[in-house]
Amino acid sequence: MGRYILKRLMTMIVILVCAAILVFTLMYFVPGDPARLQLGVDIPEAILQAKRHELGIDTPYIVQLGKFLYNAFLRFDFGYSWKYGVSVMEELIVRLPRTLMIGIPAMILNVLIGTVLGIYSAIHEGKWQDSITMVIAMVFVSAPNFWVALMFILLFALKLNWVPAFGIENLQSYLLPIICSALPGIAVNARQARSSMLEVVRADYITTARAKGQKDRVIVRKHMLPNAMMPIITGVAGGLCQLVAGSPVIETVFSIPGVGAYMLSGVNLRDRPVVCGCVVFFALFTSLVILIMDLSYAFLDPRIKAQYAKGR
Amino acid sequence: MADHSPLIEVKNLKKYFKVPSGMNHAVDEVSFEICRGQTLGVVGESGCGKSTLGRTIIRLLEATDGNVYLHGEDITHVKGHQLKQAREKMQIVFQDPYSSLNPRLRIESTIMEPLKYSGRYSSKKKMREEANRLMELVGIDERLRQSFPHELDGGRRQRVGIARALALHPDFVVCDEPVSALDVSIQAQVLNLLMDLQEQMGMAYMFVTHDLSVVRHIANDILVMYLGQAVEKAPTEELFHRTLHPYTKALLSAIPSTDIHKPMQRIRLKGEITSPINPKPGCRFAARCPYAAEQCRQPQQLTEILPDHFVKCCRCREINGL
Amino acid sequence: GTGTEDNTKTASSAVPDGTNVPAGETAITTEGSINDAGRFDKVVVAVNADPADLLPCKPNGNGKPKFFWSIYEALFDYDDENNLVPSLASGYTEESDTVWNIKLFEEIYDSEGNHITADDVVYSVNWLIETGNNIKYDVLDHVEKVDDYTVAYHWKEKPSANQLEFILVRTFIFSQTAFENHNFATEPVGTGPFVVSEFVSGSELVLEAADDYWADKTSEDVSMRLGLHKATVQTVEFKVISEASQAVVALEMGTVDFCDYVTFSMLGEFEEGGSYSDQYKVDTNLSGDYYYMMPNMASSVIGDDLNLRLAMYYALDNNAIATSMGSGYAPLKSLGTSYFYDFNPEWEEEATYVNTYDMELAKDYLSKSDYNGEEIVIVGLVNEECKNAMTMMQSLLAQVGIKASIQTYEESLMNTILAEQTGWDFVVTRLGGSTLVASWNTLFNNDVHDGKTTNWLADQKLQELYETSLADETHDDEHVKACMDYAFSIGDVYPISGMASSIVYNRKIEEIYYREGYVTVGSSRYVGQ
Amino acid sequence: MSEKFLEVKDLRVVYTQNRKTVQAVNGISIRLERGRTLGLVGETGAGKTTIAKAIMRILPDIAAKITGGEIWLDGVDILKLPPDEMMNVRGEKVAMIFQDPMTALNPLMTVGDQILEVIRLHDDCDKKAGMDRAGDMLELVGIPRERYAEYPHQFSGGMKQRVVIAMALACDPELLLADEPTTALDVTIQAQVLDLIRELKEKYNTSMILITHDLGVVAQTCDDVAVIYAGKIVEFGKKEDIFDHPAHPYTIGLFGSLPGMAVGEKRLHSISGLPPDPTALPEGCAFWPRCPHAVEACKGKIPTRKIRGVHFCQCVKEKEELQEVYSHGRS
Amino acid sequence: MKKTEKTTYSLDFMRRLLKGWSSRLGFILLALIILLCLFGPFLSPYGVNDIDLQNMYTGPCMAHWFGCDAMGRDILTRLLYGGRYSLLLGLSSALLAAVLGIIFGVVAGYFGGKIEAFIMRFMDIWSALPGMLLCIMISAFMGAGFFATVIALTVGNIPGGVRMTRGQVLAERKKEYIEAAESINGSKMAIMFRHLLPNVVQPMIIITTMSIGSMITMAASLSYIGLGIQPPTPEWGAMLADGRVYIRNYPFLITFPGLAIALTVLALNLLGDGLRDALDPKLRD
Ligand SMILES: Nc1ncnc2c1ncn2[C@@H]1O[C@H](COP(=O)(O)OP(=O)(O)OP(=O)(O)O)[C@@H](O)[C@H]1O
Ligand SMILES: Nc1ncnc2c1ncn2[C@@H]1O[C@H](COP(=O)(O)OP(=O)(O)OP(=O)(O)O)[C@@H](O)[C@H]1O
Ligand SMILES: [Mg+2]
Ligand SMILES: [Mg+2]
Repeated sequence: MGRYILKRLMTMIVILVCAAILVFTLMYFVPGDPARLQLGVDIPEAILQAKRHELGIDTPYIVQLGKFLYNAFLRFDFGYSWKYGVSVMEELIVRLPRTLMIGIPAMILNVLIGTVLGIYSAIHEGKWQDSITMVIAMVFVSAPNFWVALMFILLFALKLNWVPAFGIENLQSYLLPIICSALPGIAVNARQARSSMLEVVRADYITTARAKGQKDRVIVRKHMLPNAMMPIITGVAGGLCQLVAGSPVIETVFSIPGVGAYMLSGVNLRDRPVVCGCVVFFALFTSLVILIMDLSYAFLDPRIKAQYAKGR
Repeated sequence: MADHSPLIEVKNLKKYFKVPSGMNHAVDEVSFEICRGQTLGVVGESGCGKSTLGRTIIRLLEATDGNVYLHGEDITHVKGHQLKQAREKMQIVFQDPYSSLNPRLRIESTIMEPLKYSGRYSSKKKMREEANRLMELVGIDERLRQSFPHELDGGRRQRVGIARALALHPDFVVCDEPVSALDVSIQAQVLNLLMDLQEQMGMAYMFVTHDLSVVRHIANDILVMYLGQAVEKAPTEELFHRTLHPYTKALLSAIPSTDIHKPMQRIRLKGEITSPINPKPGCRFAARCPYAAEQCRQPQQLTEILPDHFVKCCRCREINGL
Repeated sequence: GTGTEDNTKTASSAVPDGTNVPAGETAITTEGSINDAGRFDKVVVAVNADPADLLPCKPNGNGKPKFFWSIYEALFDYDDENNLVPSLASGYTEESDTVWNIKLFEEIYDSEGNHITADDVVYSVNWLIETGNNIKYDVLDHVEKVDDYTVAYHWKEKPSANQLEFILVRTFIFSQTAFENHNFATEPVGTGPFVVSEFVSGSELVLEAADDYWADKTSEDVSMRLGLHKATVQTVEFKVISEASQAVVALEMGTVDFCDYVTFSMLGEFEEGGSYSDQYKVDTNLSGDYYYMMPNMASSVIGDDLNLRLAMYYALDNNAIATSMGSGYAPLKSLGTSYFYDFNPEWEEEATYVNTYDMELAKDYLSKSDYNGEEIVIVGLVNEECKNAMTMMQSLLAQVGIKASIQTYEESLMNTILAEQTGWDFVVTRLGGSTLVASWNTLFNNDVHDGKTTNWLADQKLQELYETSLADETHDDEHVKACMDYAFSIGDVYPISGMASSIVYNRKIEEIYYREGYVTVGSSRYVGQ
Repeated sequence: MSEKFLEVKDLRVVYTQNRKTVQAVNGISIRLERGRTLGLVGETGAGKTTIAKAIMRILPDIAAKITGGEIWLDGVDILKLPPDEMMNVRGEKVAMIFQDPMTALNPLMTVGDQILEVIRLHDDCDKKAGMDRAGDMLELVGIPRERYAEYPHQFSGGMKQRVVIAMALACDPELLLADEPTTALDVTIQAQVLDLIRELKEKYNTSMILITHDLGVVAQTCDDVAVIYAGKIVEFGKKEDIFDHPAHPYTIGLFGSLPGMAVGEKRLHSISGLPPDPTALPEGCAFWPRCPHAVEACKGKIPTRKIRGVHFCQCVKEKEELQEVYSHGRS
Repeated sequence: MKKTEKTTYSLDFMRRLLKGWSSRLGFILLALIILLCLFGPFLSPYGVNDIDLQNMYTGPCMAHWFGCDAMGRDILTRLLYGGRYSLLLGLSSALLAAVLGIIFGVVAGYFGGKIEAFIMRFMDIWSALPGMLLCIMISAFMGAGFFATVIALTVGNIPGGVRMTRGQVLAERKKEYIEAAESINGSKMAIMFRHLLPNVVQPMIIITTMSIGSMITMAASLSYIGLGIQPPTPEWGAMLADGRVYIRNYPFLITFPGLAIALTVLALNLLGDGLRDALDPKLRD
């Protein structure tokens, strides 16, 4: 198992490096002159040239790439923002807690509420409880979450004045962003959990358990849940990645200076160090989530564990 | 049966699969030959390599070692046009009538597929005519010709599979458990059809099955396999009357007889089939064999104990008192 | 480089048409009170851009100007008439045309108690030059210490008022010792009346009035210094709220006292008669910024085809465009606004393509042009007003049969776009300056791309006319007009609208002070002071 | 001895699927005495599993519905039992061995725990004792108790089937429903498992219903045989009655289509046509479209004829005619 | 004969598809939206870019059912017109992503070995960057505009399709009809595209239907953060982005475009659910 984890970690690093190369290349060929970005329009060429030299962008692509990779992966340094001149890593460290302040509670809500609702509706399959839950889930799957966020701001912040509309002033101001980030995930998870539960309901070993005379409640807990867990985990992990990917939008809507908003500002300004830093960071996060997901499969399912033990 | 030169000849055929924990000796040193109009029954338990053998012969799998001769011509490694020609002469009918038909193709199209790929037919109309002839041959109603496989029952689907296999008039057909997924009543229809067709067209069959009563009914010779190896080979009646290999004996005795008045003499085997992955050189049945002895650890040879009756057991004569 | 560069003015002087609501008329319902030190308790200011760092440089972007003057100080300030008045320097003597001796106050201490001397001035100036922001320092040769409180500035040539601004009024002086011991990016140590007590990048900045601000304790005569060098508030909190709509919400909810980027469409709530007018005042401040459009002279479609340009210009209706941009914009009728002292309102009377909207004429020109129906790419700023203006322009152009597509970019990215000869045909953006001619630098100065202007025009005559109008001796109506007329005659620029910024502030602020066009909230006058 | 232990009276079950009604069981009556084994034979989809599940009352809630009939077990109509009492019946009085051992075991639970679960549900014992018992059960079916903590995927098919058997027998049920317990297994393993079931049954004097479509298995294992066609018992009798004197044309056809081990002739006697569509069963006898002796009366009501002793047959033909058919079928 | 068979098959399919109330609702809603977007603009008395400064910020009223925006343009007209963009955007990028995903997936799944390893590793790298982030970057790279947005959305969504198809192919490849096709000398191309493809597209059809919805949402998000379709194109997300400034005073500016997106996506999702039920062999008789 340990060897397997190690192997997976190595693959993850390779993937990360490749992803970093991809992003770097993309951003390298994005039109835009960083020197002008900093200095302005009416600047003579000589000064621009000096600035380019200072930023290290007058060297060939491959040199820049090498330097970027070296710094990013061996020294954990993404360089300095072209626009602001601040260390990207430091900025990320400052901003990370804010993104996590939204991401982690949203994820927990996702998992708890989504899964519980899904199971609830699966148990009541075909009854009105099921229909209502699924209709609501469907609505929240469909509505774009930034729009829902705007509507919530309109209602809860502007009309009812219950919570602040934006910013990271106090804990209340995280309330709406968390809810808005969590909603689509909850809906998706609920649907996922329901369908995987339904799949399990029809499995033969459930019939076996019933044939033993086991109580329905216990069957759900002991037999159905663990077996339905895998697709649910997949769903949760997917939701988590979605959460990360959605952070630029949600952070824009709520004016939260998190990593997502940072990346977006970097994209808007073609600020390569910022974009590369944020994206590598997000990619790391995503890969870790997937890794944890895979490992939890092994934890939950002896069959998969056995495969790993064989050292595939 | 006029022609007695072998139609298909398999010599020391081996097929190993690479698996994470080693080499799976799915088929190991199997040899036999089949003549025109003859049927070789291949029996054995699940996973003993029956299907793999069939597939390797008709070149769906690449042989690891050994040779296959079709009409005396080595086709083990032919490529391109020669392979195409060889395949037209060898066909297969699959076990599972549900998965062996493309669910998206209408029955007629399924049967027209081989005609199309063969390039023998100049127009679609001719192909359709031929397809209709084939469907008539295997007994598929005209009204079903435009339907999809899922609209058909297992027996009819198996007929479609047979029609497809026969489309190019092959000389040799591998029947890989063609009836084991069917109900008894349907099974009989299909078996009858296969026998009728053989009579009409004179093909050679390699009939793979685990059902000994079926094989006894249809086969001229029987090859018994155990863990990738041929352990006994004899003409059908000979095998049933003079069973020599301990495994074949156990196998025959294990079949529940429908004769309620004859109490069964069951030979109980210990344990289960062992894994074919990296097997030890000796007799592979030794672990379950009631007669296992020290010499069984040596590699075994398939020897002709009685005329036309081959057995792979060093204690064979001893056990049977020959 | 096109930021606001106007002078230090007070609110009353900055508002030309008296839209300002006189203070103290209505019953005031604001909390907060004056403390023992005579300071108001606390004021919260919304800022739309994250300063990212607090280093004493690049004061022009990122919302820094809104508070920099409270933390750091430069040698001089400009007064209303653009004269240098003492700040850290008590005065200067012109030793020669190219050497000025600048005299510092002798009792300057920063918030850590470091004594600021000539060495620190030299260090500060050199640091700034070294950081690469030396673009505006062309005229400075070097600085050197004469004695502890005197620094000699050596010029390459006699500096003009424009050039002095960056070097003397916008270069902050700080202590070398402090700089070496602290990371100024997050914990700056300045000589100003405020110190940073909390800084959360991207979120908030809290300033606290300095207890031992040197100017409060000095024995020297500092009465010449401007009123903004004092702390009238104990705590100033800057909150980053990037969206104007959210800033409005914050104002309404009372979490913010001051905001200077409220969109005009939303001002109604705060103006007289609006539901929040008893709590807030609105101050409209005509600024030196204006929107203009500029053709890409390197583009063969546009640059070679004056008729097409003229056709487009005549098809545009500045009134309609300004309306679409919102109430903070007034249509331009000439190149510049009456905000500039060197602008003559009579110019607006003339019939140019700027203030003539004539579809027939436009169609006439169009038929004379080589326009073959292809799409003209107009790039512009990404903000709401600019997008609206461009949308309006697009539909006006469509009326005469010119197809235009719109692309928008962040302001700083626009710089890069403009540096490309291809990919755009017109640019809509804004510029500003303290004088009309100063603002023309971006338009007419052909020093940018090897003797070409920003829009890739290499017109020697225009350059000469521009330089003449800029030179101190020939800076008069006649020359300025000549330059402008010539630019119009070759269709090199199309002015769109002038901007006014609106400030919404809590009535607890009685009178606001401006510095460089930005309000220095911490030094404004509060109720009860 | 002739104690009626299980009596199913006119049981009817329907499934609803895609708005279509599948008539899976159409009036089945079964009588089973203690200690005897009844074989249910029939083709795929004849309704064999459905009968067993109905007796266990574990038909899928939504899709299936028992539309009529009674099931008396030891003097109680279990269809009328409240759910919680039914729970005590399941596993303790009636146990079931499922068709497919590969899927009948929960892949995430150790095999031992799965046996333990049923023991602790019905015997009031502590965990330790329960585990002991589960280990005993494993050994009883020939699996070393050391393998208690292994997971189903670590077992071969035959071993899994034995675990399922151990689970079914863990609480000494009085009635064992074995639903094709060996179809998924190889011949040699099948023989082992069948031997095991028979031994255990004899040891505990359990009654058993053995469901299969393999007539060989029936011949070797059962006392009585019920031949099911389209949800109805078309012929019932002692094993000897059915095997030696089959009466119903379907039964005869069934025997005819077996590739007999001893028969010399080449062609098999197949039943022509196909099993009926359970959503649209033909009127009257469901077999008449395939029956070589069908007459007009087959479309009407079909009488149940007693042939001899407990040998019954559902066919319009008279007893004598049936016997004639029989001899005809044999020739 | 052939024809009637075909129609009954598709009729049967439609019947199954529209069995539940939810998929029926989705179908009707979607049909309505499509019809409105196709023909609505012709019925509207206003032009999509007709600027009317008299009517700036006019709220919903008889003349302007959904009100007017900051430039006095009729929101309803813009919504109808913009629907074409949104739908086209969603459809084309979903289709493109699906087609590419299927091709790569089938190739990877069928050939296996090195080709598969290469494609799949590449997808791993690709999907280490969550779709939306990739979209954001591609948008930045390509610049704004309809085409760029389609590409961005497509690129961001290929890996999912590849994985899904490959999984299907792996399952399908084991089936005997593929071997049968090989044994009758079917070429690799024929096997991949005549035999495998039709049998693996079904889940992709469902996924694609649903992903049209998510593409519309994503496109709207891109526009919302300023990277998608440019003004004055009335793409729904761009309308939302334009309107958000006025959330306080003129909430109808964001309510209606948002509702339009939500309803369209809802319709697509309902239909997708219906499709799944209709196509899923497990639920099929
Ligand atoms: N493509 C393959 N890759 C790896 N191993 C294989 C492959 N095909 C078959 N095997 C292995 O080869 C052995 C023989 O399999 P084969 O399918 O030939 O058995 P069989 O006798 O036909 O069994 P059954 O009666 O279950 O059909 C088995 O152990 C099987 O797992
Ligand atoms: N859950 C279900 N929903 C709908 N129809 C069902 C369901 N289960 C079984 N059926 C149908 O009921 C009929 C009887 O099924 P049953 O499983 O009892 O047959 P069986 O005799 O056990 O067949 P087999 O030999 O294949 O196990 C069949 O037509 C089957 O399609
Ligand atoms: Mg096989
Ligand atoms: Mg069954």
